[in-house]
Amino acid sequence: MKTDEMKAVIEGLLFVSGEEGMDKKQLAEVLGEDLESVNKGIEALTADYSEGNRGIQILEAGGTLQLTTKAEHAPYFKKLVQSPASATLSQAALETLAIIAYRQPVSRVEIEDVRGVKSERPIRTLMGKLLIREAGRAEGTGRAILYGTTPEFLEQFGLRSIEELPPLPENPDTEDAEGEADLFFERFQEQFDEPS
Amino acid sequence: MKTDEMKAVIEGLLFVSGEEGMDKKQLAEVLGEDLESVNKGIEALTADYSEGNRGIQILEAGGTLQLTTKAEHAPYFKKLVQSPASATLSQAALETLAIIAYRQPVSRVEIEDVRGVKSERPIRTLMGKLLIREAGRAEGTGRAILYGTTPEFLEQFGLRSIEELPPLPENPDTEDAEGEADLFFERFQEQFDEPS
Amino acid sequence: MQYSVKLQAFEGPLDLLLHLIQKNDLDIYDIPAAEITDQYMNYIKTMKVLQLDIASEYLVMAATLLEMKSSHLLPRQEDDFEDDEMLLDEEEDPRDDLMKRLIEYKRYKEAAGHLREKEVERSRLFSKPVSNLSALSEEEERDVSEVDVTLYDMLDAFSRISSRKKEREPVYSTVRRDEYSIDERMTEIVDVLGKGPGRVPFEALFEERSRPQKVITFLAVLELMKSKMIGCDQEGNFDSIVVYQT
Repeated sequence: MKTDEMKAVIEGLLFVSGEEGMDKKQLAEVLGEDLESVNKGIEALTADYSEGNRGIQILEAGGTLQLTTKAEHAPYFKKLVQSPASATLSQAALETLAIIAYRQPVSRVEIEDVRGVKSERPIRTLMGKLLIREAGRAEGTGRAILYGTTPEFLEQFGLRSIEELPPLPENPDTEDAEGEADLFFERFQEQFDEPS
Repeated sequence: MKTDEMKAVIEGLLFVSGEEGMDKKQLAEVLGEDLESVNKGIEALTADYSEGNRGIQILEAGGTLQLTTKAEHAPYFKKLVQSPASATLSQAALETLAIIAYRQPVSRVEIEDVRGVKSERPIRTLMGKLLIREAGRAEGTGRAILYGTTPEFLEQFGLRSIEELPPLPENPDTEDAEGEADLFFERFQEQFDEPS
Repeated sequence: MQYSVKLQAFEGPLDLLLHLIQKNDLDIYDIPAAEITDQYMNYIKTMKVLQLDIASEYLVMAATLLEMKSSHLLPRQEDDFEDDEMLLDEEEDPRDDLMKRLIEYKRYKEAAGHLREKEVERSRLFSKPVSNLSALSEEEERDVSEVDVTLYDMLDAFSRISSRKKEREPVYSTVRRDEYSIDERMTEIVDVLGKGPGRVPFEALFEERSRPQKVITFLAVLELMKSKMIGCDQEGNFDSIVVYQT
């Protein structure tokens, strides 16, 4: 098959598979071509999509290719459809997820060591949302459950692979703007400190 | 809005609206533009689509515009449906299928209640694989779609009828030590709370 | 009256410490033991006044800090000893261990922020539903027996949901009706703001209220801020805080 034709068929296949997307292996099977030529087709299609004013793009996340709209047009689509992954994770769940993502496979005890608090609940939340899964058992006594991230995690965070995670901050600066809650906390302290 | 930008947004809008498509009036509303300029945008987009090797096209039928695949690529889509790569079901699809099989007729909301995550995607996958189908509407407000299994489902799982499904596994009762641990911590805290 | 409300403002003792360090412009690599301990204990005291459920981790950290503080108040002995002794002493500096933990935690806290950004970014991309191709396969001899899944796979899947569902359920929950609920107070505060000019001094919300009511009010304000229904302003340091409707 010529690259040009393949390009067109790949576009059609990605269109049809929609939000589910397809991985390269599936594409190769349906096309009856080897991975190398499929890669060429994908490249050609990606090049096409990067030219001119397009409203759709190819997104590779979690090993899957799919067509999506562009971020800058989001306001128009919000009127029409619900976003697939609205940010709903609590700070506790996010911190736990960050530790798992960067350290996987990692045990609950290690997570709690870093966070300094019990983390059973956020782990459950993340399991429930299919963002993490059990990834084996630790060696040694107890054989603690180890956790790792799932393909759904990559998909929900728009990451091609785990290597695409932004680098872990090295030397954290101490600049950090905390919320207003603290202001109230202090005022509240004053309320009580005053003799009533 | 410039015609070029409008072209892109229209492409995105037609893409997300999928099989339902959109008519020009709807497009004009979402874009916040008059019909005349929307027409220009559509023309520009149609011209783009007629160039080069594309796998999707703009179809105007009954006043509605939609993106569709091309007839000449149909053999590949057939292959996609029958592809061995799509033969295995994802964990999400399997879970959804299990709930539908045992609880049918059942609504999407009920499925999501049990799974704890959104389940639109696996439902579509199962519909596409002909393992489930719409099985009426719920009573009351909203009249939600109810899902049930198909004859193909029975065939696939080697069942003569739905009654032949094995009984559901009982909830393995794992009374965890959780409660005790919490009790311990409460006691621990009391220790601290006591005036020293 | 006892409230079992977890204060959501901080993620734990490390988070609270980080906050105190930042607020007081302290050097994370050289934390003054006495100062940080006093500040920390002050917060714990306030939480107690509020009768909040203080997680045990906060108390453990309090003990660690107190120990650290007292060891620093003792005359430094290493001056009288040889170099190797000093080295040993330095290794055992409890501040060292705390500093490492704080830095490590801070790295992941920042990473969590980056993840949040990624998620938000991704949520701005939309796709379309999978096309319904059933028409295509209906033309053919349908061969769904191709699907490589057995009944057992399905049963496995089901038991996995059940265990997941169990995990989602709270381990225990005690629901008790308070005579004066946070919800009620939240509504009241919103009403007050809605009726007036939309701005009220923070202190005014607490006037002529019993202690339990003050606590409830405080928690209601926190909840309202969390859900972004109200905001607050402070012109300068030590000025009166003004609560306003968003």
